[in-house]
Amino acid sequence: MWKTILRRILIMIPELFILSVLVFLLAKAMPGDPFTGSINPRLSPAQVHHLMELHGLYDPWYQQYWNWIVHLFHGDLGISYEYTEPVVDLIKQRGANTLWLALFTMILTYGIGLPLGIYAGRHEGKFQDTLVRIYTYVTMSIPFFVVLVIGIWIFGYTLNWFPTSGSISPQASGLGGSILSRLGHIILPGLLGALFGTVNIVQYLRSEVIDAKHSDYVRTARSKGVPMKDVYRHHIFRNSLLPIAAFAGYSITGLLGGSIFTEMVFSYPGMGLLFLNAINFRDYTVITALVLLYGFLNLLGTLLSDIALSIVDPRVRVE
Amino acid sequence: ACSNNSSKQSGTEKSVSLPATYNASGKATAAGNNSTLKIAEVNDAPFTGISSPTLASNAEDSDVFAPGGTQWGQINTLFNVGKNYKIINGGMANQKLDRKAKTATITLRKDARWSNGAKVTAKDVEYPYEIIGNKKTTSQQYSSDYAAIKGMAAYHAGKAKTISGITYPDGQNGRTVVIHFTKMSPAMQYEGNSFIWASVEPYEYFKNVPISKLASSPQVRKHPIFTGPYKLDKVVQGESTSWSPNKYFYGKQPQVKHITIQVVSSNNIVSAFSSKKYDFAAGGPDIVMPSSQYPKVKALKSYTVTGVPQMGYSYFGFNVGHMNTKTGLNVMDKNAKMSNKNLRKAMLYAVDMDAVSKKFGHGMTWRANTLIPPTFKNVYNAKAPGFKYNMKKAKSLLNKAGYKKQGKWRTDPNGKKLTIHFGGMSGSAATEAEYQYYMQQWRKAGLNVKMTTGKPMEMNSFYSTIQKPSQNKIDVWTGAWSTSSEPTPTQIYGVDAPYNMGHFVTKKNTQLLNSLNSNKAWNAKYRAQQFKKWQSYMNSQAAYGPEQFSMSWTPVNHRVKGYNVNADNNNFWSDLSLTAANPK
Amino acid sequence: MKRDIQSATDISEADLQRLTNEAAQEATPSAAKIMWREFVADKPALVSLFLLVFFVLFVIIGSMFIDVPKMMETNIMGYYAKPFSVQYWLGADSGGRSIAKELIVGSRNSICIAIGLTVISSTFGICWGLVSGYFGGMVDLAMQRVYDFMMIIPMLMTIIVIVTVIPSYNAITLTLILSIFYWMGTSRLIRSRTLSESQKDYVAASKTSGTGNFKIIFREIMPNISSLIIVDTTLSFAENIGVETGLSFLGFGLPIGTPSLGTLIANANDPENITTYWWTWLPAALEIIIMCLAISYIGQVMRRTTNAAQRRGNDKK
Amino acid sequence: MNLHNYFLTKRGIELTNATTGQFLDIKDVSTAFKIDGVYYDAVSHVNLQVNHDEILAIVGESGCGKSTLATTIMGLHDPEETQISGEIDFEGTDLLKLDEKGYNQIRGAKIGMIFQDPLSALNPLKRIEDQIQEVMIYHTKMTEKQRHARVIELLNEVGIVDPERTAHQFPHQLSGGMRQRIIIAIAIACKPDLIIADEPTTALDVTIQAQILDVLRDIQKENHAGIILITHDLGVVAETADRVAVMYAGQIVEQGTAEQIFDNPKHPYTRSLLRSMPQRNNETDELYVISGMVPSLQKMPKQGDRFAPRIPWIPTSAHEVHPTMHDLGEGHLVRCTCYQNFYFPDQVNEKGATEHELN
Amino acid sequence: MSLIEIRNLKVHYPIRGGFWNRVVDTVKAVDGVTFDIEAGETYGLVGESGSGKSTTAKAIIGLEKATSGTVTYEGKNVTKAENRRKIDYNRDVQMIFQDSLSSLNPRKRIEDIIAEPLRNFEHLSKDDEKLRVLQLLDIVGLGPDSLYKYPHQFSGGQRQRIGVARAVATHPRLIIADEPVSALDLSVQAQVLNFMKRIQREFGISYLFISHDLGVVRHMCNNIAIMNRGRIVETGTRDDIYDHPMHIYTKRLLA
Ligand SMILES: Nc1ncnc2c1ncn2[C@@H]1O[C@H](COP(=O)(O)OP(=O)(O)OP(=O)(O)O)[C@@H](O)[C@H]1O
Ligand SMILES: Nc1ncnc2c1ncn2[C@@H]1O[C@H](COP(=O)(O)OP(=O)(O)OP(=O)(O)O)[C@@H](O)[C@H]1O
Ligand SMILES: [Mg+2]
Ligand SMILES: [Mg+2]
Repeated sequence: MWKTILRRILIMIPELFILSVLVFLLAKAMPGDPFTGSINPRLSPAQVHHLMELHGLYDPWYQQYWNWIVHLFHGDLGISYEYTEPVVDLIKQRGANTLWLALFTMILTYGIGLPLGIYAGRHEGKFQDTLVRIYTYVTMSIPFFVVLVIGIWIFGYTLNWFPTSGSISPQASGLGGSILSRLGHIILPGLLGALFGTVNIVQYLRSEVIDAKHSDYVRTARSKGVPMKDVYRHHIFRNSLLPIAAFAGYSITGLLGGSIFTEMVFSYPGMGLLFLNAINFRDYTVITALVLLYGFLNLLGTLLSDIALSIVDPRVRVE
Repeated sequence: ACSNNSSKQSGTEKSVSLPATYNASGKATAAGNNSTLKIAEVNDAPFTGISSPTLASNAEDSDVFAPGGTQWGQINTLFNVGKNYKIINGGMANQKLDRKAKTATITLRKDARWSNGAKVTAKDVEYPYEIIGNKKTTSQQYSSDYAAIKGMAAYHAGKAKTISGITYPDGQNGRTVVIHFTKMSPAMQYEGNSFIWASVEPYEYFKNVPISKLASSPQVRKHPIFTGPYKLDKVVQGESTSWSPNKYFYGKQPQVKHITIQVVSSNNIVSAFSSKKYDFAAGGPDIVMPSSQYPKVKALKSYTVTGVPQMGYSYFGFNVGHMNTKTGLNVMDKNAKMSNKNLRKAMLYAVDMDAVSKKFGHGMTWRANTLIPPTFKNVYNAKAPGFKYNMKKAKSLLNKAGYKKQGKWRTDPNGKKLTIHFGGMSGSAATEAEYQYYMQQWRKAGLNVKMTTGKPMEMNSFYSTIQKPSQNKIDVWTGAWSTSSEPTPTQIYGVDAPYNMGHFVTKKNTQLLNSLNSNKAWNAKYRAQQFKKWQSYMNSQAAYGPEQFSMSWTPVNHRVKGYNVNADNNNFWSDLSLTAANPK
Repeated sequence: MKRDIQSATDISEADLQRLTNEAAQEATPSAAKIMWREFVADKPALVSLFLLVFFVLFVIIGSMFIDVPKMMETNIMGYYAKPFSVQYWLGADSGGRSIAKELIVGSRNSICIAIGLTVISSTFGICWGLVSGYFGGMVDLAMQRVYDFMMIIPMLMTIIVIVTVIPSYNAITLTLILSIFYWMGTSRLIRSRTLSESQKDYVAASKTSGTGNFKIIFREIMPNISSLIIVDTTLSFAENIGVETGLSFLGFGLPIGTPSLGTLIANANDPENITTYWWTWLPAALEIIIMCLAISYIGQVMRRTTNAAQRRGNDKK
Repeated sequence: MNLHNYFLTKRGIELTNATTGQFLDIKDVSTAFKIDGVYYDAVSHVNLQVNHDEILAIVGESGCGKSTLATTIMGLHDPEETQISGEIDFEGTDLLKLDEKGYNQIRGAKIGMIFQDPLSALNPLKRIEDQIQEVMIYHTKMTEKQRHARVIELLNEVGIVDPERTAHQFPHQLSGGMRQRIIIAIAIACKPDLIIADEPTTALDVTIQAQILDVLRDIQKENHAGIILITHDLGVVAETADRVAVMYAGQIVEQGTAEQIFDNPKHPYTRSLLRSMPQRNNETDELYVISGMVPSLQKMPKQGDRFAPRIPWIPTSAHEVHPTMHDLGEGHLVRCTCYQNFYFPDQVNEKGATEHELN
Repeated sequence: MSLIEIRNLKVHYPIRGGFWNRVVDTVKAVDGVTFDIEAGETYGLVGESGSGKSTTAKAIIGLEKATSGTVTYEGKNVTKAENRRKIDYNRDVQMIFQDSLSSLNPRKRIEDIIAEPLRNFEHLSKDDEKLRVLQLLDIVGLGPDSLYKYPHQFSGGQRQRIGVARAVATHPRLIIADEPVSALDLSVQAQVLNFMKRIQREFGISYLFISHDLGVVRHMCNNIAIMNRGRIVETGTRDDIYDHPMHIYTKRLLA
């Protein structure tokens, strides 16, 4: 088991390496540089030249890449041109925000999705099932951002129930106050995100439950005289829930991807917004760091899922 | 204390006139003043969070840290400003220029203190120059003008540890600083000039941080100190700042007990105002409220819209030359596609900027008539006619200049096919609709105009194309230019100006520009006259055509008293008060 | 001793035609017929199908009659014109452009992108999955590595970066860029099915009958997973319609001169516009919803056709 | 050589043990499935009895309704998709009248069932021990410890070598034979009176098959349970069964002791079936083939002998219009009168003597 | 000379695992099998599940690569794929599979299924091909109406007969039948066995007949080999094996 994990991690390294080269080259290929467009009457071309030199932007790409990767190994992702701040610090700040949001969304997603999927599967073909399926179809068909914009308009502005921008209210004070305020800021985006995230879970779980319901081991359980509700509890739920729970690792990556939309609509200063901003300002260091980080998280997610699955499912367990 | 001075301009048709001030009816109340003044910073990205004006490079930062200064955009500022942005006495320091000795003497007032209680010293006045000129600095402020300070060039090159031209007659911890120049400029009398840095940096507080690391230090990011009426309570990185009165402030104590400034995206700002989340938008004379939102905001019952003309304008640029990379000087090409003055003029006459402004600007923008924004009342040439829409004239100009129609399009005077490439940065739907309109009009005049890449260009691609020393991809473009409070246009239209991207150079132009800061120009009248002359000259050459002026505007909630963004109000924060505990 | 098999029977050439005819009459309905029967049995799906086909035709034919550059011209007078007027049935946007016309051309563009994307990515994914699953071993291992690598690439971000790198991109380049990132799901699905399908004896039978590998892959295995392919393609088509809209919303979709459902829906980027200028985005949003719902319905019916046990359209006796 | 004797020699003398009290009486049971909204009988009008200490084998072609009958007894059908009529008298209660709760008290406790596919019949995510204990939790008041002891005991009983270890394993870690033993252990955990074994050996190897049958026999001897053994393998039947019921197309066509069925088969179907088995003494001959196919549920004729189409050379007049069971004495029952006139086409001349000939 | 001679055939499957996915172990599915099949005879291969019967069959026909050992067909070594191609081995040796449903491509009509080897090995005109298919169907007792049907429309026995028809389409000399009747009902099984015997009689085909049903094997085979764990533990004529089993494993199997 440990060996498998270790091997997976070793395989990850070349993948990350290729990704890093790719990302680096792509970022460099973007037209412009961090200093174009910052038309400042006081910023002379000499000064721009000076800054470009200072940041090694005239070096050939492999040289730049090499410097970058060497620093990377020292945990230094460089300095953001736009924020003149170490990228690591920047990502720490924004990453924490995105992480909270993602975590909360995930909790909600599973909190809503699991019961709904089970419910639909249990009442397959009945009225309740039809309702749930209509919900999934409709949600699937609406673009995510439309839901976000409509959501913020109704609940944020018209009803004024939730804050509409930022991650914490400036007035929040004290530890309790700030935690509450942070929570307040992620409830609406989290809920809307969850509304979306559930669709897959509900559909998958529903068919899992239906499959399990007709499986032979359920028949065996019934032949033991186990009442139906216990059959659901001990056999059907467990067996159809576990694989889904194990796939949570994958869904983190999905959440992070969707966070770009959420953060944009809710002006929520997370990594997604940071990325969009970095694209506009050609903030290479931030772009490369973020893409690499997301790639790493994707890897981590798959790895976690695999590990979780092998723990949860004895059949996959490697002895 | 506030003059109700509206910014109505003559010369062009401007449909809306807005007050620069707002005063709520009723009295300020204790409940109101003890509550929180909520200010929205309209920006689509989180702010950078560099509180030091020397290191900051964008407007958002100076907005969210504004309560640390006496006015919008004036953090830790040394001087008070009078009409026309002229430096006057009465601020944290007074300035005395000695033309003969070529010195500027800056004297701090006795009670000037930082918000942590420390005294503001002469070293604090000098330290910004060290930061700006440092070899490893992240500051983007250094320009050739600073070389006028004795010893600055040596320091900037890393040859000297200190700047020899800055001296302290009563010691580093004293109150006086004398700056020695190699030459003096009339611009030094105005705020925002590029010779004398107008704010202080807390040397004692910063001294343990290397200048190269200053921008990311907690002293700048997390716990900065200020000299203004408010002290920073908390900064939520990228999102918001909160403030309370600074008891060490030398001037009039502010009345409002709490201020928060929070970033709001431009998409959401109107909704935010309609649900009364904010009292007004941050930025004072530089607010970036989109003009397309004006009609909706105007309709809000509990807000009154205030505004002042922006310190900037948009323009049409024509590519008439290139930059000699060896000498660093711009050169006009006689044979450039756009070198014909009449062609350029015709193109400017062919677009109806009045109509465009009316439809897209909702009265928040209006046709520009010169290349100096009207906010500089003393030097702005209000009488310049500009290029009022006249398609007939456009056509006749073209005909006269020999651009004859052959088939569908006009050819150049030599009978060769003429295709003009228009470049514009992508932006809102409205900007892009404007581009479409321009092209339509030019085509109506018979010119075959195409967009350079077939569509609006992304900002970075646009600038990397146009900033090349020599390029033929973009023949005409629209750009925007914002000025500091000292409007000398050398940086954009000068012979060695890198931002003279159309490479327009004439003897007369150079002469006029030089005259703006010549010795004679210490005479304000002469200076204003030369400014106006220059504006007329530029219009006559039409190498750069004025496009639009616009307003900086914001709704102000009806609980706010004493809102006044006029340039000569040096007590913006202290004058504010509130009549109710929540936005009305 | 050894007799020829040919002589073991006595069917004359003359009988051949008759027998063939007889056999043809007994023949089972083709897959298309079964599918059609399924649609007839499920009325909502039939309606969806008609709606979709009609709509796609309408949009494609309709857009032929629209002069796109002219349509995209700014008409200052029509700035945010309200809907239901003679000139602007569905109102106009900030450039005074007719929403109705934009909707038709935009739908065409979006549908074409979705179709292109689906065709390219599905074809690639199917081939990848088939080859990888059929050959197994080192081939599979190598191909899976590529797959793994593609999976770790943060898709949205990388697409955004590529879009900014490419100097002048249009609907076609956008489709190609997106295709790079949308084949993996299909390939995975097809691979796992191919793996199990390759284990089946009919593949071994084909091999012993002397059929070549690629012929086995595409003529034997592929028809057997065709149902999976059809369903997957249908569903990814529904999904792909939405892809471009998301990018357009973020400002990395199609350029403004090229209308699409995404650029139209992106008008809803501002809570105020949602209500004030509802006509700029609502029709496009509704269109997407209805289209996706219709496609989901159709996909469901197709899935049913492929699973004999669930068929409804059985000829009842 | 006598076919029955051939099998008998293997079985030894158990056959002679007299059967005792009957406790399961299936009376006129029909089970119909809903297909496209119409109900079709998969099992029609079946009458069967099972006694203690008896193995009743149900044989018949695939799809003739054996499993359906078994699941009907267990009450495992989805009531919304099936229609069941008749009466199943089990130790005095009519099973078909029980509600879910009442049934749950019988399932597992009084009736145990063994399923065909040993892999899918076990929950892949639960340890063997938990799956065996589950049945005890619902039907006994045993403590955790007692249950564990019983699990070990059971595993021993079904012939698992290392019970402690196996108890802790997951189904996928066991071989097919071992899994099938686990299922048997579950079925007998509460010492049920009736064990239904639905093709318990089809998925298994020849060698393991025999072992499993041995286990079943041992269990039965010990518990005095009645066993319904469902199979289509005549060899297995001959080896194990006391009585045999032959099913064809949802109906019982012949029923009797193993001797009666193997030595003296009456119904044309039974006889055809026995004749199509490869036998040692006629290896060069062609095997007998029953022509035609079993009609599908929907195409089942409403009246007449269901086997008639497959013996077209027997005139319609020989069949009954509504075939009933005829008692031939000593519990040997056969459906329809056609058996009296039945002969194999290749034995026309010896019409009357065919039966003897075969034996 | 026998029709086909198998000498010391081994098929080992590597088990990959460990850190670098190296081969850590091998499954010796077939571990040194030797036997001959004479022309026209039926050779039985018996053994319990997993003893390597199918693997042997696959190695002989070339679906599985032999790790070592040789297969000699009519005196020519056909262990390597290119050698098989040179002489018409692939055409002369055909296979019938256990699972009749899965061995017939469910998406193809019977006509195409039976014609497949014809199309690969013999290039006939359309009409000739159809005629041949009809003849083949006739041989296995199926009417021309089957031509356009799909496999799932047939009963198990009919399907297995279609498999037989496909196998004999190219006039093979040897047919490898891997448990051809194990999945069939008793009465259907009889049908298929009858056909196999008939075809053998008529065309002199040899069979390698794999089964675990002793009754069936005895009915079909002249010579029998008993396999256990990849090795042949006993060979002999039918009577030898059934009447005087020598090996303990054979005895257990027969018990
Ligand atoms: N749930 C069901 N719905 C509809 N028809 C069914 C259902 N279950 C079984 N049948 C049909 O009922 C008939 C009897 O099936 P059953 O499974 O009882 O046969 P069997 O004798 O057990 O066959 P086998 O030996 O293959 O297990 C078959 O024709 C079958 O197709
Ligand atoms: N591709 C493979 N990889 C690894 N092991 C295999 C593979 N194929 C077969 N084996 C193993 O080889 C051994 C022999 O398998 P084979 O299928 O030849 O047995 P068999 O005698 O045909 O059994 P059955 O009666 O179940 O068909 C088994 O232990 C099996 O697990
Ligand atoms: Mg059954
Ligand atoms: Mg096998």
